[in-house]
Amino acid sequence: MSATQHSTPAPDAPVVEAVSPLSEAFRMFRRNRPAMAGTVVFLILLAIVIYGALYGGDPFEIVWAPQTPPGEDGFVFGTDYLGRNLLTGLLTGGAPTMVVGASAAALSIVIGITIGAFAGYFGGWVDTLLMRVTEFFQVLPALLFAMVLVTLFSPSLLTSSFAIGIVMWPQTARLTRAEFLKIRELEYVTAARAIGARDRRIMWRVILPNALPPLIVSATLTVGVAILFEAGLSFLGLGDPNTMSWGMMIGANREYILDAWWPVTFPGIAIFLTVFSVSLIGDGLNDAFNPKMRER
Amino acid sequence: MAALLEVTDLKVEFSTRYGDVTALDGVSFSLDEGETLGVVGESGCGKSITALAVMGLIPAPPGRISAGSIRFQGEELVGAREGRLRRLRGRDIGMIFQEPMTSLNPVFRVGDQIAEAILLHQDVSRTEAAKRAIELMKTVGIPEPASRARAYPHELSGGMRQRVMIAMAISCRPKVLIADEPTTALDVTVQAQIFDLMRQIQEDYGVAIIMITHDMGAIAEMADRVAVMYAGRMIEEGRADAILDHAGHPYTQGLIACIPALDPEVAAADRPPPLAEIPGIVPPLHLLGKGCAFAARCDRAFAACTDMPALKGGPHAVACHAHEPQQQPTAGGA
Amino acid sequence: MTDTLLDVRGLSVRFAMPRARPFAPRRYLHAVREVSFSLRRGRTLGLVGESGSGKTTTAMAAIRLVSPWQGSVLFEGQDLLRLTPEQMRLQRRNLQVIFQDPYSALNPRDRVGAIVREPLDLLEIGTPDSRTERVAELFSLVGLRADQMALFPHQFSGGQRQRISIARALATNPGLIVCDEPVSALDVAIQAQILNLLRRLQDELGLSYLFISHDLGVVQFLCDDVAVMYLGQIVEYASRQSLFATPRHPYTRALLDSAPSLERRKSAGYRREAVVSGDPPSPVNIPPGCAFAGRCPKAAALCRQTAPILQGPQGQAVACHFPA
Amino acid sequence: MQTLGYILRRLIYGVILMFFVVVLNFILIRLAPGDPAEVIAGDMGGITKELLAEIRAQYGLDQPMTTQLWIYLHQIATGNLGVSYYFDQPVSKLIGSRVGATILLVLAAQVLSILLGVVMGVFSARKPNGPVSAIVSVISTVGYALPVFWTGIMLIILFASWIPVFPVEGMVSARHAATGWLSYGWDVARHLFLPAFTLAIIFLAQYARLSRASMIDVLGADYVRTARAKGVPEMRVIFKHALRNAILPILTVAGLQFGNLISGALLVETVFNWPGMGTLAFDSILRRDYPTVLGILIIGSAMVVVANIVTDLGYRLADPRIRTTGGRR
Repeated sequence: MSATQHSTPAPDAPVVEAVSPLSEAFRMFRRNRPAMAGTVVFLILLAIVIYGALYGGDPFEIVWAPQTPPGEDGFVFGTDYLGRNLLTGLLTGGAPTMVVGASAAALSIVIGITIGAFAGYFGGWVDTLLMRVTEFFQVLPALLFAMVLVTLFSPSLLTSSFAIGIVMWPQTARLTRAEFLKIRELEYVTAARAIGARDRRIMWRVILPNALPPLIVSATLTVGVAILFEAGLSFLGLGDPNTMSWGMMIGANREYILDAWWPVTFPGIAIFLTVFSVSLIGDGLNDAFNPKMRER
Repeated sequence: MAALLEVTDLKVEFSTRYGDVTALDGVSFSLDEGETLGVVGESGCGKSITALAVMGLIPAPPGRISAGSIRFQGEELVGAREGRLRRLRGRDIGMIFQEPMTSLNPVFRVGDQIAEAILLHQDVSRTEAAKRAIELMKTVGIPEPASRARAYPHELSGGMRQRVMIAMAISCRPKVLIADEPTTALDVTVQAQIFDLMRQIQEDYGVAIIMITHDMGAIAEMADRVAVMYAGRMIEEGRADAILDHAGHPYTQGLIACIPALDPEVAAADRPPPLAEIPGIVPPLHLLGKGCAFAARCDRAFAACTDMPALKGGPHAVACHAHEPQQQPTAGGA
Repeated sequence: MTDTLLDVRGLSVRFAMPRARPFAPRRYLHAVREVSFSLRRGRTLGLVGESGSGKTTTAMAAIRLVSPWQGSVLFEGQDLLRLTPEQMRLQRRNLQVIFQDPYSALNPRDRVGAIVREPLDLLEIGTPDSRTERVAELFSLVGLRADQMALFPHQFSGGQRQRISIARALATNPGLIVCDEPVSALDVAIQAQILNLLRRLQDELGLSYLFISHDLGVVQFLCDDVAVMYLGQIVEYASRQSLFATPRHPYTRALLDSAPSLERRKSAGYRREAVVSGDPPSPVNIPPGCAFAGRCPKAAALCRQTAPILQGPQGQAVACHFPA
Repeated sequence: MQTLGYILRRLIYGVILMFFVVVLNFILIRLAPGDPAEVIAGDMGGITKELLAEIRAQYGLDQPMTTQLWIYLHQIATGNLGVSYYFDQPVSKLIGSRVGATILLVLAAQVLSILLGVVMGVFSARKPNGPVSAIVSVISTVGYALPVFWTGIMLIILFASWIPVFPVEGMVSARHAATGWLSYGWDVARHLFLPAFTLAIIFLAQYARLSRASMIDVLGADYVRTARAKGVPEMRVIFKHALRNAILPILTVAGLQFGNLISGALLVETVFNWPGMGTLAFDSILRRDYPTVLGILIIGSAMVVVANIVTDLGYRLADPRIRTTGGRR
């Protein structure tokens, strides 16, 4: 609540500065230390991944004796079971993870928001039909279905993104629908109709912006899950075989873990750090959008 | 004779993102056995905080009672151990709330919820407690109590749920019943039923009631004495008639005058005259200054109002610099 | 030329309930049943009743924000229920609403200036520049400052938000404004400010209000005619003067007896005469006969069998077999 | 009675869902590039012309699509999930020998994560700004971000070489093959611990978060204040009045998590060589043994359907509001 609130005009009253809910949330976010730490870590990782993708070198090249421990012979992270430089792998292996993670998340968010918005806004048979479809996709074990899709259409960055996106949208759809159902009942939506707004405007200009806070939080988490998904697929050997990725490094070296711990440990830490920083950002956004939770 | 409940100089503070704010300041009142004290004011004036403070239910943190005393039958409750307060709650001091819709636990049967209150404070068997719960439901006017006891809250109407709340609150024959806006969420015909029930219960049980409300009509009908609150302070206190007919504080006067009351004259008029207004709104707690909190809205404010006026003036006390205690209508005084 | 602005005939609204099981017959919640009333230009008609009486649904159906099931709504002689969606949308400039909850009636993401301007933009009224001027004019009309236009709803108090709602409703110069309990969420002191404002605006702009309220005091202050609703029907339809002086329906009587009043003093030993007991029946299973019979002190066998029809002289019609 | 009718309706709906899963399978095989017969035969090397002809005849591949679909549906409905040409065995038999291990793993992980998650959530909700709450939220953020297969590998390294108290591979030790139920059960339990724990970590994190939020919400509810106002001791307020309500959203999510649990189990089984459907699915995918993979997809979906019905029933038991109105969620 702002300071001066008189119902009768007071000409000498100070002009209050406009505070939009969004800028308020942004200010909350910046004050949240874990979230800012997450943001910084993520930006650093992103910079490393971009650098690696441009100048990282060939991660498949065999350069030294297999399973050289970290720090020996000038190999900071050591070499893997074939004698490939782990540093090169770590530098270049983030790109497919992040690209697939981001594009799969984007796909699933677009599908999820569209389906959820139509179901929640129109209700009735539209809702029934769309929710049945959503339930159908939730019944399929996601990873297994993604594996089938990827193998059927031969693994590549594109198929991975598509397969992961297609199995992940139901959660976003449910959330969007729930928000739409809730907001649809609010008086400002009726007010919009009363002043002559059409359905399209109400859906996308009135309800969606108000549904965004939880959707943004969930989208952030979706990115994290998509990254884990990509890592899982690559770990199983179902990623793009021509592109080195962190998950693939773990999968390739997992037969030899009892001889050499490092080729699986470092890529795992890289994946963990990425997802961890993303979910810190998600938590921070959540707190920023729901200041009530903090004041309790 | 000492009062049943004696609250003196109660101060409650909350830590918020604006820093510490004082939600209650210097609140004093007493409650005698069998009487009804009405606490009235707009939202945000500290009425509910007062009730929670008496119950020992101020959420801490962020809130705390930072000064003052609450004596129940001579026993100090401020700083008392939680276990002691817990035994008083529900047994000696019962409470009913504003929202009967959400105040009952949705996953338990209403009969069990009443029986729980009995089991907590009385040494009776489960079957006995269940039996008494049904009797109580009959007392508060719930038809077919035996079958309704097995109902879940969502299967009852708002009025019925508030009756269940009352049954629960009086299950151990408390000496004090705190009713926090008990009818605000209900329709008028149901409100009338609940008021009648509460007065009936007061006559039968001799329970003293603290009735928190924003509705002067409810005060007229229910209260013996009235405390008017504004911005965390008591600004006027006295017998109900005295306050309704001869309000001393400009805020109280405004509160009474701005009600669109049912009045044959108004109804007959071709165009009823405009209502009296109190300009502005209740100031937020974190912006309270040193002076009278009402001064900014008051047409009688003058230089002295930059100092906090004290609540003074015998049986009908007023906290206003502009108020001159006239001859008090003490004829029927206590 | 008649001065009847809105004429509602036989309006019914029902909502489909979820089926108990697949292929079970659909059940309906009958929110509004065969309601007829009319509103004169420049006057206020009050719809009074308790929660669940269908007063809000009636008003919303009358301006097609809820789809009616049956009936007709003549606005300036034109049946609103026969308009195409686009025709109806354009007609909205003449039909506006002020909502109950000042906290949810304004989109929290928009600046209040944009909120008040939106109807002008959507219905393409005036030029962009004239719209800006109009918004400033509206702000001062409802007692707000022009420099507050850039603020967001959460920066205002409840009463101020209600003023913004009123400004939005006034923007298109509508003939009819539906006021859906516009003061019930406000504190009494603020309530008086808003009621006086609505009165002043009516006098100055010649507005017509369809005013929904559960508070008889508010209705007495603002309305010219009053329709008392119970379980989706009008049970008494009278001018303000006769309704408050001589209520004829037992339910109206009960409402008046239950309403809080400063005159009913505990100190004077006031005891209410037996007020109606219990709750209204469910709008899903409407009993035969008079819907109020189960709670009515005067109910006879006839009342439980035959539903009374709204009848009586103009300005004092009542639906009761045994009116006062 | 009402509940019985409800179960029946849910079962019918489940069958309809399964019908669409089967149709999806059918479409997937047809979508795959190449001759369907060769796709079905899979990567078994040296496919004979006779075998291909046999497959064509069996699946009716020379007939119109609708007939093919009909044949396929008929097969599935009679419990025939096809033949794995790699193992030269009926798929149903292959899966049948594996499904028990997966169910054991999934249920163990589910129970473990819900129990621990709820306990963590409840204790952190009591003081949302206290140290317990901080630790729990760190644990849940970390747990959420751990790639499950990598956690498994790290645990193997830890328990294989440093603290060898739990077996890190398989489901039974060879020497325990036949030494009575009790010692067999103990042996399986010891083998189960690491995979179940690994799988539980991710879900534990989610349940802890969820129950924390849900509990904070419920502790602020009016009926909790009512309970306190009637003098209910704090522990009883939390565990009787609040928890019973706070558990409801957890039940909903638990139902939705089963699909993800099965996905996670797939990775965990591969890491720990747990002889369940996951390892079978992995092996079959690598060999392009589609009849087996699709069979697993069908059985996995069926497991989710059943789990959803069970959680819905649990929800109905826990929430009287659902029971009487008959609505779903």
